[in-house]
Amino acid sequence: MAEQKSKKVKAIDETLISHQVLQVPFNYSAGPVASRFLIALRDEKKIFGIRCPQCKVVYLPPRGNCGKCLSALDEWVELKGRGKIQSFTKVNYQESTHPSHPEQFILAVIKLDGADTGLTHMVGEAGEDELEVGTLVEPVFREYRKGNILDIKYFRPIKKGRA
Amino acid sequence: MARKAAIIAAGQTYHKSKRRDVNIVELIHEAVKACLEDAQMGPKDIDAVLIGNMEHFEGVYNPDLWAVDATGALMKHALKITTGGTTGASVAHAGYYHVASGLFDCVLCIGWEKQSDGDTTAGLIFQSDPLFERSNMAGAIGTFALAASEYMDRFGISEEQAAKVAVKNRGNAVNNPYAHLRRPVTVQDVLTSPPLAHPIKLLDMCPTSDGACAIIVASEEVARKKSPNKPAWFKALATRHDQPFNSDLPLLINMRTLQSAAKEAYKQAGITNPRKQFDVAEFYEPCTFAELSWYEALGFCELGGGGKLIDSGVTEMTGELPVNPSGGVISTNCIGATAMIRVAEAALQVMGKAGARQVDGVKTALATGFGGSFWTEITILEGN
Amino acid sequence: MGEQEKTGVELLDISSPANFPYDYSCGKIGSFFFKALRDQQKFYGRKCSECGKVYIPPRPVCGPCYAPTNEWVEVGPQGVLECFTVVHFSFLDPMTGKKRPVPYGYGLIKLDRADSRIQHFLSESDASRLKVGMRMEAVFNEEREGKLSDIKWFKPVE
Amino acid sequence: MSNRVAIVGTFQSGCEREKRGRHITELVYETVSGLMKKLGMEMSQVDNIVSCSQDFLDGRTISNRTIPEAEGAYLKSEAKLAGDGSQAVFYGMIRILSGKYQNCLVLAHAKMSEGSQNVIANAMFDPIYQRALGLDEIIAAALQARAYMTRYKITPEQTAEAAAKALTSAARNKNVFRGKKISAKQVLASKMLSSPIHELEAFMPADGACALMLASEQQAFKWTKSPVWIAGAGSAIEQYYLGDRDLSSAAALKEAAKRAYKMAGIRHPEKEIDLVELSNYFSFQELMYPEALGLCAPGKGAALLASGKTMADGKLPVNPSGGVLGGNPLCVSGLTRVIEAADQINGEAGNIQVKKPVKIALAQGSYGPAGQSQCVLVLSGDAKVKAKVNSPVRKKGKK
Repeated sequence: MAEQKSKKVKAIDETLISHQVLQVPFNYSAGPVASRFLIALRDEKKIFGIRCPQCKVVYLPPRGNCGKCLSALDEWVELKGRGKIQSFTKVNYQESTHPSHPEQFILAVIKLDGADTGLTHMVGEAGEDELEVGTLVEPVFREYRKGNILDIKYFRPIKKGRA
Repeated sequence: MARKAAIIAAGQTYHKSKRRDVNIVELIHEAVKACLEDAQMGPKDIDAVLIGNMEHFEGVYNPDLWAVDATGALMKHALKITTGGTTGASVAHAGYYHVASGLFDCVLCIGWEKQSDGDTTAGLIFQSDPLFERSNMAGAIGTFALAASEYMDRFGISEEQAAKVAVKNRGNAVNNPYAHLRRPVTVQDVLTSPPLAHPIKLLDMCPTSDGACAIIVASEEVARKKSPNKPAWFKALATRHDQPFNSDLPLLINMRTLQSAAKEAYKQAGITNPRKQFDVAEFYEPCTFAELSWYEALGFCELGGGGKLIDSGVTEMTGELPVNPSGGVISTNCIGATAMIRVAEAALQVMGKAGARQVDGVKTALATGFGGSFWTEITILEGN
Repeated sequence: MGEQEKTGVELLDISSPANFPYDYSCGKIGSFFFKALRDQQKFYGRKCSECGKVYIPPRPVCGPCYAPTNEWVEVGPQGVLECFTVVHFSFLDPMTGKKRPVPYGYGLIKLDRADSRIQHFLSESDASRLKVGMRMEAVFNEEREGKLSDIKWFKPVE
Repeated sequence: MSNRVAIVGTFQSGCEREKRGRHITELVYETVSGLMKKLGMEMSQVDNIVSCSQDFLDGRTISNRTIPEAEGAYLKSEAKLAGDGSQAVFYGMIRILSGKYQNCLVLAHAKMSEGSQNVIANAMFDPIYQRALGLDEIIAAALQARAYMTRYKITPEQTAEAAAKALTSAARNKNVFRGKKISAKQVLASKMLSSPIHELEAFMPADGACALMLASEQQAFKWTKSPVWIAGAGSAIEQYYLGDRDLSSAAALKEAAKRAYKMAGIRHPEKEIDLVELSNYFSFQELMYPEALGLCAPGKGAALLASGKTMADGKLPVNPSGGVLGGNPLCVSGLTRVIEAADQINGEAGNIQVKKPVKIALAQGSYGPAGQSQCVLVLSGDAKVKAKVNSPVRKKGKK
């Protein structure tokens, strides 16, 4: 205990440093729109967008209102579950915030067919070299799904013969 | 003063301790939508969007960015101003400055908090000084308990007198459909409610609420030509900050910032007899004792006379100067929105739109904001 | 429940436990103060070069004068209890992620020769045994590491 | 009522990777008292204060609760703008134009060494759809960089050139710590953080503070012989979700610049502006942002850089200070751009002063994932600059 405590005050060049960690278990309401989207991921392995009745934009991820005209959104559009990479990056550093702390992982903005905006998610089963802007991808769902965004395990390139 | 500016519309959410039916941005949007509907305006009519909250309560860094769809700020001038409990008033004042500057005609101001997504007392402990206060302080409850002990000792204020503030405000909240706690209480209820931190009991203290509030501040031209509501003009505003530690401040609860800000704002608005000249006041009273001491700081009575003033009934709905017809903070407290709700409620009173909580014939209304280390934001609004 | 009926959707919560580490520098002035607590069990306040007010917690500048503080003045270890409370409600301490043990007393103590007050724990957690105006003195921990909690608490002077 | 607002004094106390030896109050006091001394101004003469900081960076809810004494806010009006320092200048200007104040102290401070930058930045992403993916500022910028570079066929060598220019320029700037004479090749040899962004192409967390004083037209000459006027100001915010945006262009910056130009009466920015200080948190932004500012055609940022025009001795110097890559913390970075631009106008930029005369300078700040929120200020040393304030947003025909 004493040892653990003493870690909390470090001295650097005669300056005392107080080490503290803010620990709060945040628990966010997803709200009805995101809940419906996540439930469809969880229960049906389906990805839904939501259409603005005025602007006609199909938003992914779905949200309660259109940012442009502020219309309430409730017209759900089932997306085909395939799309194109708009941009991607391979992350080469480690951070506690990264999903399951892999050493390297790829994130991409993916525009699914039928949606007008892109979803940011991971890309798996492919190296960075195999990807480019425009690569066709499809979602891979987790076996045990919990009703969160990681119910999509990642997107993977559609290989010939599998499309 | 430069250009005149007025509040022409206000909107707020229904408040409760946990709004699971909306996420953060949907909660904000509820207030924005209500406000735009009140103004009969669309997002195109708005020049700028100003917003604020306290970020550690929800653990979202720069939530203004996430909320951009919900606020209608897309491609607009948008600023985030966060000053603690005073945030809602700081944002409302920023709305005034924006319009008075001549650069903007119609500014949407938003304050919000979704406290149930996080932990309020933990967030407030995180607000205290990391080296000198954090290990021992116990949120706002602890701070006001310290302040109340000093106040009671100095002026002989009783717990019964403080309890009367809760009775009055909770009674008023019955008339406010937006209030979080709408069940009236008695002095006995307050005195026998569970002790939180001596001498503060559960019913002496504000709740923690999820909620949001939005107002539109507009130029004179917009206010006169486009507003469906009677404008509530900014007559005076004043802000005061203080030294960093609560322990620096002599006679904590009497708030030298409030006294100093009142002096400036009263001078600007020509207020010499606040009890007569104000028709209504909305206080940011986090606890019962605070309302009593702020009667004094605001010159409604002499120093130490807050207890007698509540006894006299002057600040009741039927009194000479009703304080907190909305039910005040003791009935609803969504921190980043709270100070703006005070301004919005004062504006509704001036507009004559306060429904069952309306005070007759309001011309001049006062709103206070509280935050940080006993900081103040005062707003005086006026009709016609 | 009511909300579910209202929205017609099973409402989900997304849990996201926060863990934000910080290393706060005590700076020159804070380090001097905490080292004196640790090594000498003494309190030092910082005196304003203009108005002469002695500040504790110590700081580089006096707000009202906007003048630098330029002198260390030994204050305490006794003082007067000016505000106090006993905390009964249980709450999450973000520094540990756990509930802070209650009840506990804390207060604002004006140390002798200081002009501002210091906030800290009190030995008493029974409000009836505390009174504004009481003389108090600091009780130090055996093991000290250079932080405010090197002071165990303030107890009434017998 | 003041029709225009001037910067009448600036002060930088210098940024470092870590200022472990200093408490935030010590840092802010050093900075603000330094400015006051330079101006010969008493704190009692300061009307009000706008500070810029972030609760998450400072590890304190209400980050401005630490500094009221150190910044002189005792019984004064202070407002904390929790965004970028450039916006704090904009807001300070607005407060003076409102007629309530004659001057405004604007400061920004951050000690990023005390927090964990990527953990904090991750909290900027919404907890429902994005946070669990591990996104942070570097990753968001990398996604933008790839989209931009793909669309305009920009090579890694070209963005590395921008980093090399920035770091080499920063070597002459005494207020930053990361400068060194370096080649594009060396930049490309640094660790890949998140492709295509290398370590030397990304900003580095830093500690620092800076401040400036704004004054009304009536009061400006009381404090300086050479006020720098804020001739134009504009800001805008774009979509939050990266997939909502066209990441290959900076739409919010384009809009912010349009507003600032309208207010300043600038029609041909590439000809009328003498110097630019922009917030290059990442190297590709030094290519992309001049396009949004109308200094070159879309996709031509790399060609502009290669032409030498934006070098310190070129016709349109961009970031002679090295910009954010030289080593500025968040919040402070945007205010530093404004200070650098103002100092260049007054010939007070020391050994990074450009040779050409600078009359009109542009400063840009941003915050948020992939530059979501943008602010542009146009500064002018010309006393005959348009005396009337045009609204940056009001539509024509609206009286």
